[in-house]
Amino acid sequence: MILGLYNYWIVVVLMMIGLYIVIAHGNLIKKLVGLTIFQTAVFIFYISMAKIDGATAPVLAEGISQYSNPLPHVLILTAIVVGIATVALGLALAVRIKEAYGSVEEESIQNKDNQEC
Amino acid sequence: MRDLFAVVMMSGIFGLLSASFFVAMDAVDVAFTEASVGAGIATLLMLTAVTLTGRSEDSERHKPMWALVVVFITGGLLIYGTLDMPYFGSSQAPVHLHVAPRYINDSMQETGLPNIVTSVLASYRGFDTLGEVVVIFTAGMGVLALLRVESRPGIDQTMADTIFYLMHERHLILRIVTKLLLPFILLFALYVQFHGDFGPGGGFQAGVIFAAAIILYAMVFGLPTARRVVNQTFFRLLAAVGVLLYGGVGVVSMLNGGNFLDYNVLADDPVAGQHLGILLIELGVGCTVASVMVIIFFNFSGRREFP
Amino acid sequence: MDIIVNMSSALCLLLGSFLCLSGGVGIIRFPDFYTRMHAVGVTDTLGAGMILIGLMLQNPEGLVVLKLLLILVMTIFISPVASHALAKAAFRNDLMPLSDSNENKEGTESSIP
Amino acid sequence: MLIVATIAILVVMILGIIRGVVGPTLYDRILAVNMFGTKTVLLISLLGFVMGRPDFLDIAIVYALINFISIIGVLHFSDSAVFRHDPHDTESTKKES
Repeated sequence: MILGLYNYWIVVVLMMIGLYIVIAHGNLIKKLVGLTIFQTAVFIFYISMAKIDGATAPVLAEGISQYSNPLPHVLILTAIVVGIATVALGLALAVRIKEAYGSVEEESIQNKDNQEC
Repeated sequence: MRDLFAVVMMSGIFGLLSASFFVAMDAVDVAFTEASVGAGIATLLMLTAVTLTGRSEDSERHKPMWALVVVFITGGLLIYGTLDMPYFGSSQAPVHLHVAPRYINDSMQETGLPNIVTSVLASYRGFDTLGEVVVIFTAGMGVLALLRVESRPGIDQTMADTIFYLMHERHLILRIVTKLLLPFILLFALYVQFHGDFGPGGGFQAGVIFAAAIILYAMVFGLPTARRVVNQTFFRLLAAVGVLLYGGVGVVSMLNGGNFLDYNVLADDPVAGQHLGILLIELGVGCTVASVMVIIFFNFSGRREFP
Repeated sequence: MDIIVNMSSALCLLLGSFLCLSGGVGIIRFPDFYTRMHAVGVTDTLGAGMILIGLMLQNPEGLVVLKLLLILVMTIFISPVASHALAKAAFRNDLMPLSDSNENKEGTESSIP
Repeated sequence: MLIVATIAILVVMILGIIRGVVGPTLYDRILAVNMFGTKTVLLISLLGFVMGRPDFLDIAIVYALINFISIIGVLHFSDSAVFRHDPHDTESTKKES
């Protein structure tokens, strides 16, 4: 019966992949890719919670009695668009960092900072 | 993978995959959004950023051991936490017992829209959505503040001519097909915008599709040509007008004697009022999302062409 | 009448899946980029078209058929154009086709300066 | 029959992912993404029929359009000067192969 929880395990694995990329890689762009993977894991978590066996999409139609839960869909729908806007902001910051420091690697940015102080 | 280009390509595949997963999970609206955002715009933005920051990652690594330890501990704790969660697909999970039945059973009488997601998005949780739209607007303004390049009209003109000539020589087939497809894409965006009440779709998706059409034009015909076609100032204005429209609907409903964003008072009949309110709000959302996406893309690639 | 429609729909679907599968085998097995692109570009269009026609026969009803038709037209437009653009970009960026005289395997980018 | 076609498409998608991961050159990856996109369009239309609600084909249309746009975008950027004269270009592709 414990296998009925497999959707959460998939989510956890994806999330951990994202987390690993964020903390183990020095490149800022790659960190942002990791962040989007993490984000998608959260989306999948919500959407898989909304699923009910034998139900269909929450658009009313004739002859269907059971619908999936529409509330998580609403939350995630807005979250996706907000997510891309914030990722774009992060990319813009990375581009500016590249222009200011000549690199997007965490270590060389830190080295430059230490030299200037 | 050390080649960031390949990383971005794989993340595009990941976006496509997750969107088909959403379709399988009955979340058609979410799949719609993920389709237009995750697979299209996100990949393009990442690619632009990669061209701006350099393609390959530094080879030096620092201590992946600690990262692995942290990741495994967190993952273990999270999996331990899932043991108390309701089973996948069970209809007795706590999520499905509180507000969801009310939305499913009553939204048809209260708003008259068959798409429950749209009615929840724009009517029951309208305040939430207002917040999200403001966040998107703020992000767009942030990108504008960080990456804005002053356009130089003289250079733009010559650049436009050379790029136009090059494009004419090199991408003849591409140009013709793009010209054929563009009206359909714009028409389809409008369809998604106004059909969102009845099927999957709505302001967020329509805005992204609209922006994607303009981005396609900008890529095939060159940025300066696109700058001459779509006015930047107009888009900045439009982003603000969208948010203003949303807030304005709320204020009007307050002036009519209801609560903020209570559409029942917008018309004589509550259902007609709901219809009007949802339509206007979706329009506002669509305007803001489309123009913010266009602003983000134009500033990124403007920075690329005129550093 | 009904059984004819059903049979032809099944036939179209099977043919489409077969074409898609052969494209998939092609993208794995072929030696260099251009042959792979040939495998995918050709089978993609016809396979997708076959599957869409099969689906159309499954549900002969107004709006659904119209939408499928739209997808079909777009696939027919888009897929060859994308392949064309891809091949052209690859060729312009000095990716040489694998030939007998040319020794490099796996279609790696040739080292023309 | 629908199920057979769906499974075939899924298998092809897996093959496409393999080519995307292995792909020695950049263009192999772009090709894999392109193929994956068309297969996703087919998968979504098939899933609509399998689940018995074929009125959600709008998503497939969006896919077809967005796929085209992203492929054109990727090619546009891969043409740009940054990629062509990148000193790591050939080196990095060789490292992976």
